[in-house]
Amino acid sequence: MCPVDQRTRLLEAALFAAPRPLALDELAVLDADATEDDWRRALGELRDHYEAEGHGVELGEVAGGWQITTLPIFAEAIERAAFAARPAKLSAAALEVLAIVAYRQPVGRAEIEDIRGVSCGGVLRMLQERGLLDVAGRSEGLGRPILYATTPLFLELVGLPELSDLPRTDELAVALRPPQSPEP
Amino acid sequence: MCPVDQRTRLLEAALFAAPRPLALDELAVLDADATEDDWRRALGELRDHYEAEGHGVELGEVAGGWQITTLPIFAEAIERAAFAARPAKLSAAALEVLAIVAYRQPVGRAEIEDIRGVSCGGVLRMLQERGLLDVAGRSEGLGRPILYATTPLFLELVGLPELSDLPRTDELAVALRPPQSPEP
Amino acid sequence: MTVAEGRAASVPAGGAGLAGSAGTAGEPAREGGFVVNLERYSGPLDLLLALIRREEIDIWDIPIARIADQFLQVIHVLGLDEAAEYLEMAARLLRIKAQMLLPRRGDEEPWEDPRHELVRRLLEYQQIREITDWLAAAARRRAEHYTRGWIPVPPDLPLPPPELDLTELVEAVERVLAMMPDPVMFRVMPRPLNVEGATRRVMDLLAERESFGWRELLGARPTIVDILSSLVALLELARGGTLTLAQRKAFTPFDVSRGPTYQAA
Repeated sequence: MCPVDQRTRLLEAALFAAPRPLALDELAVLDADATEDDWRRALGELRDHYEAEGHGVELGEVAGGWQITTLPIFAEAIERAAFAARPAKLSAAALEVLAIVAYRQPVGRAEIEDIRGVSCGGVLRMLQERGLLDVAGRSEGLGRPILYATTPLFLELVGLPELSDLPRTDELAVALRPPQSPEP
Repeated sequence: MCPVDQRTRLLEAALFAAPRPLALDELAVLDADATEDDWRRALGELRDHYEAEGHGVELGEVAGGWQITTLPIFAEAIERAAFAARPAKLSAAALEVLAIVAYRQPVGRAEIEDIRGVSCGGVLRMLQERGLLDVAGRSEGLGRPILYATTPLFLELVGLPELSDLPRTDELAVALRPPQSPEP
Repeated sequence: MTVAEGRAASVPAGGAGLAGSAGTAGEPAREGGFVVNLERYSGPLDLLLALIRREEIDIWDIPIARIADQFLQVIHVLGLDEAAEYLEMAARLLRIKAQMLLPRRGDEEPWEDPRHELVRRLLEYQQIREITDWLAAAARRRAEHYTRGWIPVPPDLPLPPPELDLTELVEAVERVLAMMPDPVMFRVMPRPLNVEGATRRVMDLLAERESFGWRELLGARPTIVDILSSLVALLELARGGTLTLAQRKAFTPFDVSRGPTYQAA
């Protein structure tokens, strides 16, 4: 057994939980009784422990701070496994924007925001990045706003041959139309 | 020196790199030569190593997978240092809805509102957006209402390996408890 | 009676959820179109349970008159007496109270306790509260375990296509429609007809002449509103016999003549 010091354990926990490298002077908050030298010693002990015990991680100095990272020799295997993300699900907000575009395309951002009553710039950008929406042109209206439409990938994902195969197109396309100002 | 096995080191690196608990069958991709039993052994070895060597982290089973987390004894110091962001806390209403869905899933909004005696459209939406609930299908009933179920993220939130680890309802004191003195 | 004390004494640990403080125990309910401060109670059943606990009442034998009075008093004090859910519960309590006062009809038929359904709901809700407390405690324990803060960005892999299915999409449409203040399927433009003005014009013309072609009613460039107003005025007057309408020849405009009950204004 080669147990490590209590302060080293706290250091490991803090470095693990922190979303960025931690600088030496930031560690002070963790334990008022410890000096910078104490932390230096703890960092050394943790680094040595990882090396000696054969871990999958190491302690490195990056960007002016300290961070635990996985060993490069395992990078390929981890990359292959691609655990990075769960099969991405669209948020309720994203689905709603997508639904409006699907039934009302081509449609501008203002019109979508009018229907949902909230702004949706971020959602539109995300849906564009995910390849579900694309710019379909510009409206003739004031400022010539960008118009959005769904992509072939969208049809593929919902398993439809054509846009006209969307359920209840007639009814929903009308219902989703925002209130128009009365004709003069 | 108490060196750990090469596969255990790979396991540690993978668990470090993954943004969520990894299930046993997901580990298979890391090393084609290893069986599930091999991975079980590696998981055991890593857990024992963390315990024996005095680390700041531990290996736990949650949401159908395995995950490295910091030890609770260090939570206070990490919280104080504010290195890590905590997800926003849930309201009592949100927890009540989660409790109902956890035990009755798949369950529709009407049933949830019936049990709580208040409407909960907004709460359901929020829980869906936070990924704690998901649409699980539609009921055969009138209007084919949407049915909700809990997600793996819900299990992570409450730190449970499986839904079956929720307390059985007959273990709960169903009868009303006598009045209790106020919490300190 | 202080409501705050009643609440504090009656709700077991965890009632405040993950927040751990009473201030965030509830969230404002906006469902009914107005905002209600529900900080103390997560609903009418919660309030009712709190009253029952405070009074140390046997749940199987609730003194319904007393509890109903207290319920009304509390929702009034808390300003909840406009919230539909609380009012509904108040109405239910008063109905049960009334039913309890009805004389029981001997032993002709078994007496069904009108409180029964309420007790069932209270017990069911109480169980949910216990589970909620359990979940809150579990989440608090879990929150002491930090997961890794820094997750390496995966190498520039193309994002996998998101999960999406048609049912979800249509559900989203339905949510959008529910969200819209007034989903408009057909828009009807209100255009006020000026029947009164048209009637005056008809009467003026009839005062001048016994008979005239109906188009004389209309100006040079009549709008659809003028035409409809005139037609409605003519039909109304014809019904009362003030005038008669006659078409002399097929496909020609009809003539308007004084009718049997015509009286000059």
